[in-house]
Amino acid sequence: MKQVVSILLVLAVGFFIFSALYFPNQGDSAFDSYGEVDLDERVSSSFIDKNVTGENDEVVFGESANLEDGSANYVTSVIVNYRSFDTLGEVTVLFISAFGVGLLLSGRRKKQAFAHQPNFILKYGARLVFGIMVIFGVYMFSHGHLAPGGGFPGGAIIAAALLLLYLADNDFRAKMKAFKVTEGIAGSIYVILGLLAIVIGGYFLMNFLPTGIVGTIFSAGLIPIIYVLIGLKVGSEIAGIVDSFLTVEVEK
Amino acid sequence: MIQYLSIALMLVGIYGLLSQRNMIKLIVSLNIFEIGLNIFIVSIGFVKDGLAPILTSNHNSSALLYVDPLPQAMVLTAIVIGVGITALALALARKLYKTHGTYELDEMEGE
Amino acid sequence: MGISIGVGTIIVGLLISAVLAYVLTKINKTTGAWVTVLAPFLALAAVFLLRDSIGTTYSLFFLEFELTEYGWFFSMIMLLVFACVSFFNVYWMKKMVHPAAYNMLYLLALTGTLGAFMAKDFIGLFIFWEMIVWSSMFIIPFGKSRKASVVYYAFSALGSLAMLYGIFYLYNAFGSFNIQEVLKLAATDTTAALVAFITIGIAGMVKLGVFPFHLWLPRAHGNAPDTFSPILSGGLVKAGGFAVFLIAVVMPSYEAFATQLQFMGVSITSYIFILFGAVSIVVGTLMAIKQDDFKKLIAYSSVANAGYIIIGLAMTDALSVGGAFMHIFAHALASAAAFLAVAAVSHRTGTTKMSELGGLIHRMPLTYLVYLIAIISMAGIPPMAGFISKWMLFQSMIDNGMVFVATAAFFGSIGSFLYVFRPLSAVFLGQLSPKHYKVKKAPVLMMIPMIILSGLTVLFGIFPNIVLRIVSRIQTSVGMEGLQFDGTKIIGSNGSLDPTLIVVIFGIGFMIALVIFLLHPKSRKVELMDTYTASEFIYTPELLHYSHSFYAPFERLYKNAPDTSKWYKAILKKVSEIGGFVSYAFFSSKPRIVVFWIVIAMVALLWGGSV
Amino acid sequence: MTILQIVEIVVGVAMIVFGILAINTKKLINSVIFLSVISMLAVVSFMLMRAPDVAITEAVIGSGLVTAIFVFTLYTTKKAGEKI
Amino acid sequence: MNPALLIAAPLLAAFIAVIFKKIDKVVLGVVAVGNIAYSIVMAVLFTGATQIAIGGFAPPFGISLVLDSYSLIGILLVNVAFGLILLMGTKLVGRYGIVLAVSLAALNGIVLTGDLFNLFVFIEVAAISAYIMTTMNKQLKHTFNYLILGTLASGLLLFGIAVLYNMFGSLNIIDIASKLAISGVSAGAMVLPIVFIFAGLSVEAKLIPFGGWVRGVLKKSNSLVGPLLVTGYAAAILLVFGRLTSTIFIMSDGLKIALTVVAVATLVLAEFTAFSKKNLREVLLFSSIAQSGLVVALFLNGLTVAAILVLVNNVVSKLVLFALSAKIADDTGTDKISELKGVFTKYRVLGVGFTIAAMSLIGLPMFFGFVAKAQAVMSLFESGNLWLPAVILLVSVIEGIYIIRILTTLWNSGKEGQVPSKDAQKEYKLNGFVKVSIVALVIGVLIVAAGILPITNIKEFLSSDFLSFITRSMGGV
Repeated sequence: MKQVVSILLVLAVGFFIFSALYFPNQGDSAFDSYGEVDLDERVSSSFIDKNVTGENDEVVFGESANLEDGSANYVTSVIVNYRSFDTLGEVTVLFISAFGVGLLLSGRRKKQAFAHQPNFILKYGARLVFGIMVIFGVYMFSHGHLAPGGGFPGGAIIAAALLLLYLADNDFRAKMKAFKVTEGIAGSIYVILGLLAIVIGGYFLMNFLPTGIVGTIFSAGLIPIIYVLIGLKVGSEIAGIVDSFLTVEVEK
Repeated sequence: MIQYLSIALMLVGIYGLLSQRNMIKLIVSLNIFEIGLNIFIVSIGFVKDGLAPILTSNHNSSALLYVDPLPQAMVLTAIVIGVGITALALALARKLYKTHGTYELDEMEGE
Repeated sequence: MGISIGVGTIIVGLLISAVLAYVLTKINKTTGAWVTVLAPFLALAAVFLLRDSIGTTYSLFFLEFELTEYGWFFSMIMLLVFACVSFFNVYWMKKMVHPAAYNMLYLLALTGTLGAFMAKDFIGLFIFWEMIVWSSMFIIPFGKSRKASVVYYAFSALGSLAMLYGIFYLYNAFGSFNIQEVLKLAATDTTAALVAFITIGIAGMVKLGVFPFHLWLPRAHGNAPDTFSPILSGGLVKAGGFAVFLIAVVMPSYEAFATQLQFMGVSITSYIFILFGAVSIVVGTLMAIKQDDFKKLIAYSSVANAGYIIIGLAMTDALSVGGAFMHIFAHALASAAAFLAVAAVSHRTGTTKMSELGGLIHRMPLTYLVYLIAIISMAGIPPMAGFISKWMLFQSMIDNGMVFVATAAFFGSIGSFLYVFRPLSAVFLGQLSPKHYKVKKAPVLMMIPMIILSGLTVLFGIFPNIVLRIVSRIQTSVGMEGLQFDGTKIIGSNGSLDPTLIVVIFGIGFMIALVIFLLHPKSRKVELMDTYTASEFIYTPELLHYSHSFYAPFERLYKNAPDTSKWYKAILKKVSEIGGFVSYAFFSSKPRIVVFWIVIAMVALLWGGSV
Repeated sequence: MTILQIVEIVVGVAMIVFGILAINTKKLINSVIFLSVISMLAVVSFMLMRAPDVAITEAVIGSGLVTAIFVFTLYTTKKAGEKI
Repeated sequence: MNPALLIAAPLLAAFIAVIFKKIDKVVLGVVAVGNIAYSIVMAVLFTGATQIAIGGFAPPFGISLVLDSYSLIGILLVNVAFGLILLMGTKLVGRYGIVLAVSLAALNGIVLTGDLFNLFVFIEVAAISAYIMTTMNKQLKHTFNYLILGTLASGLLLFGIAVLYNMFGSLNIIDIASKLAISGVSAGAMVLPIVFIFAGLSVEAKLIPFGGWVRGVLKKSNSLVGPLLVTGYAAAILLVFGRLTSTIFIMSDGLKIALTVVAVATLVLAEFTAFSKKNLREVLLFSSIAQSGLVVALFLNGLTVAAILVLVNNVVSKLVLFALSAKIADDTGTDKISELKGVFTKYRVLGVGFTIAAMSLIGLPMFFGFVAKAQAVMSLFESGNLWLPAVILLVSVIEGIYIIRILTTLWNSGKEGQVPSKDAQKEYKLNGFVKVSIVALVIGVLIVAAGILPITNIKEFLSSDFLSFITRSMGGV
């Protein structure tokens, strides 16, 4: 009975959503249907041409230089430059929820013991993979402005590497204090950079470093720096979460 | 097409929230809802025959047709927020499990 | 003195003395209480002296006052009551938990009434009106009941918020807060007049305690501290008369509703008000007869008397309005005196339950006399002031041919004999309860105000024209016909009344009765417990008390009449139940239930939006 | 209808089916696994919509990490001797 | 003056505090005081409405903060409320200093931001901090409930925002509003995003039937979390409501009626519920839900000024009432009204503060609440609405009844039917109530002052532009 009611309700909501979005009864719904989007009507067209602050017609990979934003990856340029403030909020979300998880699952903790003792090969193999993963993660967040990826997945990969160590070695326990310090410092530098921008350029979180040629590694001004900070921060936060979840409270 | 299905996936998530009373199931439902929402948002930015929004040596000019990067940025944010909330919810669930010995909300004693 | 006395000065003075009373009471309780005695007296003198400057406007910071004829009249009544009652405060200081707060709030209530009567604009009126409400609301729980204060506030809030609705409605319609101006304008617009009449009328009815808003009276009056009951009954309640006067007379309601269906010489709207008045006379009388508690009895009698007042005001002819004013005045004096007598009794015996009292005439003869005069006036027997007002009201009713209302009014008058006689016999006559053998006379300071009030009642019963001339001037000041006099005679529509002559005749009759009484052989005194039945002594004095089941046969007649308080209780219970349901249904700790409501609401909104 | 559109529909329908399965299945661990499958399918759909950044993030964070902490939660709260 | 500092400073504080754990309370205190000072300075130096771009990208493209008299009121309210709550509940902060700092940043962000997606992010930050804070009450089941509902709500909000972005290609609120005006999108097309945004915000704004989480979470909350959620959070969310309704909510008649019905139903039903409750915090809780309903109803009818006044009154008086109630409950172990008879006879200053706040809440004249109520009723009359003032005034009667019930019980110790006496008094012991008393008293004085000032010339006040009135009285232009 309850299920039937739930299904009916959900169907009712679905009916209204679909009828409002795709079958408008009066005039045009103004809702662009899937794929039929004209970017020129959206703010994003300026993000693609990178002409929010100045005049710029075309960005050419490897040629255009000193634009308002030097990232070849448009998503990165939106995240770290045009809408950097959102990203600050976003890392705060992760920061605060990691902190909350830590608070909830606090107390003297020990690692959750697994039923099977991992063998030698697994143990040391994992360490090897750990190194590779960390390098990959660092690569990812330092090349966020050129290739897909960026700080968030990069940081998560580093955390995943740590997770691997946790799983592969029953005795392993990372030093959480170090992660806390990393996350705090990374976050602080992010905010301080933003505040510095007020002093230098008059706007909070402004990209005050010069941007090079689009498509080169040192091309996007602050973007790589911030993405590295985000990567470190996200990595240490997720590591904190993983640590909290992989440990249990010590019974008194 | 995927847009319609993403809305349907959101509705499946809401259905889960409506019908389930197990904490883990509720968190799963919430995640399903969020995934549906994320796909919906990305689909908003999709342009037919558009390129992935990255300048590369192959697609080296902004004059080409790209998909909208802004919804993608939004979704990136939404995913990370979702993880934060899921982690918090699971921590709560674990804590509650410890005191009540169950994940079923209806079986928990007290108010 | 450089300061000229004006309304502003009086209000500020009272506010300062309120603070002063608080501070002084903290230091010394009696000193503080004396402030509450002095302040009303000074204010009384000041307002009396302002008689010549009626019509002047005063301003105090942002508030504007205008001394009108009727404002002055009401203020005088109020100050008289406050001044007299405040003597009692001195004796009550030791009995209070918050004496300082009591004294302060007491004076604030006085300030509130004066401000309300003299306010020039509606905002001032409302501010002071609410000041009366909350100052008395905080005093009432110092008595026996916390609930009474909540009930009092509930009704008062209903009234004052109705009034607020009316005020803003009128402001929106006419762009002004000025009372006189707005009410004159409202009379030209039937809808606005109707809104004003109903909203402000409700405020007045609540304060007066007219049915169906009468329930707070017995609770508040019955449970308030003994010194505050006379204020409530004699003073604050009369502010309701003021509000009704504003919309019935100052706003010429007969003009405003001239286009309405006319009924017995008044418009249907006014007639409905009159009907409520009639009902409250009946209800008040019947309920008063039932009461065992002395204070509740007088409270219900106030309900009945409020009925007369509202009938008089709503009929809006010269005689009826004059009668209503006289009644406001007479009843203020009488009920204050009666409550003071109760307070004196309570001060000496510690109770106000009639079944526990009896025979106090031997111990407190003067109090007995005061009470006697008060109830005679309330019952409307010559030669007291209450008689004059009732006579005028009856005249007017018969004039307009209001048979039903007149019947109710006559019933009330006869019923009042019943209920005023009961406490008289139960408290003062009969045998003294053994508990009270050692009761002493009321203290001198208590006697002063009681005698003043009784004296005035008698005085204005004999020479009512002193008051009625003022009333006549009020009437002409608001643009209606004044009362007619001929020497000591009051000219009614179908006959005239010469109170002085009546007093003379009455005096002769009284003398004859006195002579007969004195010639009659003395009866032997029997003590209450000096009896036995079936050769057993009885030790419970209550059962032997002859006011026990005093009107039992009569009460049985209307035992099953509907109880109004049940209606309100039912409403509040419903509110509570809905609240409980909301809390249970919507504020669940189960996510799925709340999600259910969210989804339902969204479907409803989406549906509503697409309509 | 191009092949990509067919893939889109298949992925979408599969997600809904797995969604219903995840909600209605009895065992919690299955529920979590189905969620992980949905997440993976979402990655595919992101790729189809030319969103590589989102796809990578969803793969690493949404699919990997979330599943991991779900599983750890279930693992740490399982009763002795019970299989998750 | 860059308002971004109001957000950046608490965030920086939080990040620093995570490195140096020991100083988190100090940092939090400094930031709270700094934010108050900074917002006051901003209010004083305020010259005119501007949008401040973040990152140097002009408004429709980048994120911008809106600085106008509306958001100024918001930040003043939020920061001052936060500061006072912190002052009263310093001892309870414990390990939650970082969370509090983040929530302060988020609240400022919610009030200031002019960008829809940014709004979503800040609402999430605020919500997550709220989830974590409510774990302080040890009512984890209810926190879980809150978390699920809050997350669903922000999902709905995000859906609405996404639809709006699709329709208008922009996330900036002002930009969308201007595009709405030009493009002539029909009201029918706006129904879907409006309903989703409304639903999303209503969960946080606690409207019935959306805010089901609130009772469980707040009825046992301590004197830090409870007041913060009831005042700061409510203020921020309701102000967002106002900003959205006055800009992008182009409603069809049917939708407007439907939304108003929800708001008014909240007002009425929540007052009924408050009336039926016996515990101090629960009563106040439902009373603030009712006030939220009233504020939203006023916003929906386009009466921004009245709504803000009611909101300010509610925040200020609830701040005192809820903090004192929670304080009493923390120390005596109960907040059942009948078990707290005569508690104010010992703590008179507390009582006076409580009484003033309560009377302002009911809307008695000479208190700020009257000004708010007068403005609400008056402006409703002006807009030709005759039934809503009647509803507002009728529910004020009910509100008055339960508030007076509380006041008379808490001031008088005796049993029903007896004259209160000193002997019958129960002994109550409150710890460190001095700070609370001072705060309560100061706010009380402010309430009275703010209540008398406007009625000095009520006619001008009612007809004047309130925002200019406020800025004038704050010393601005």
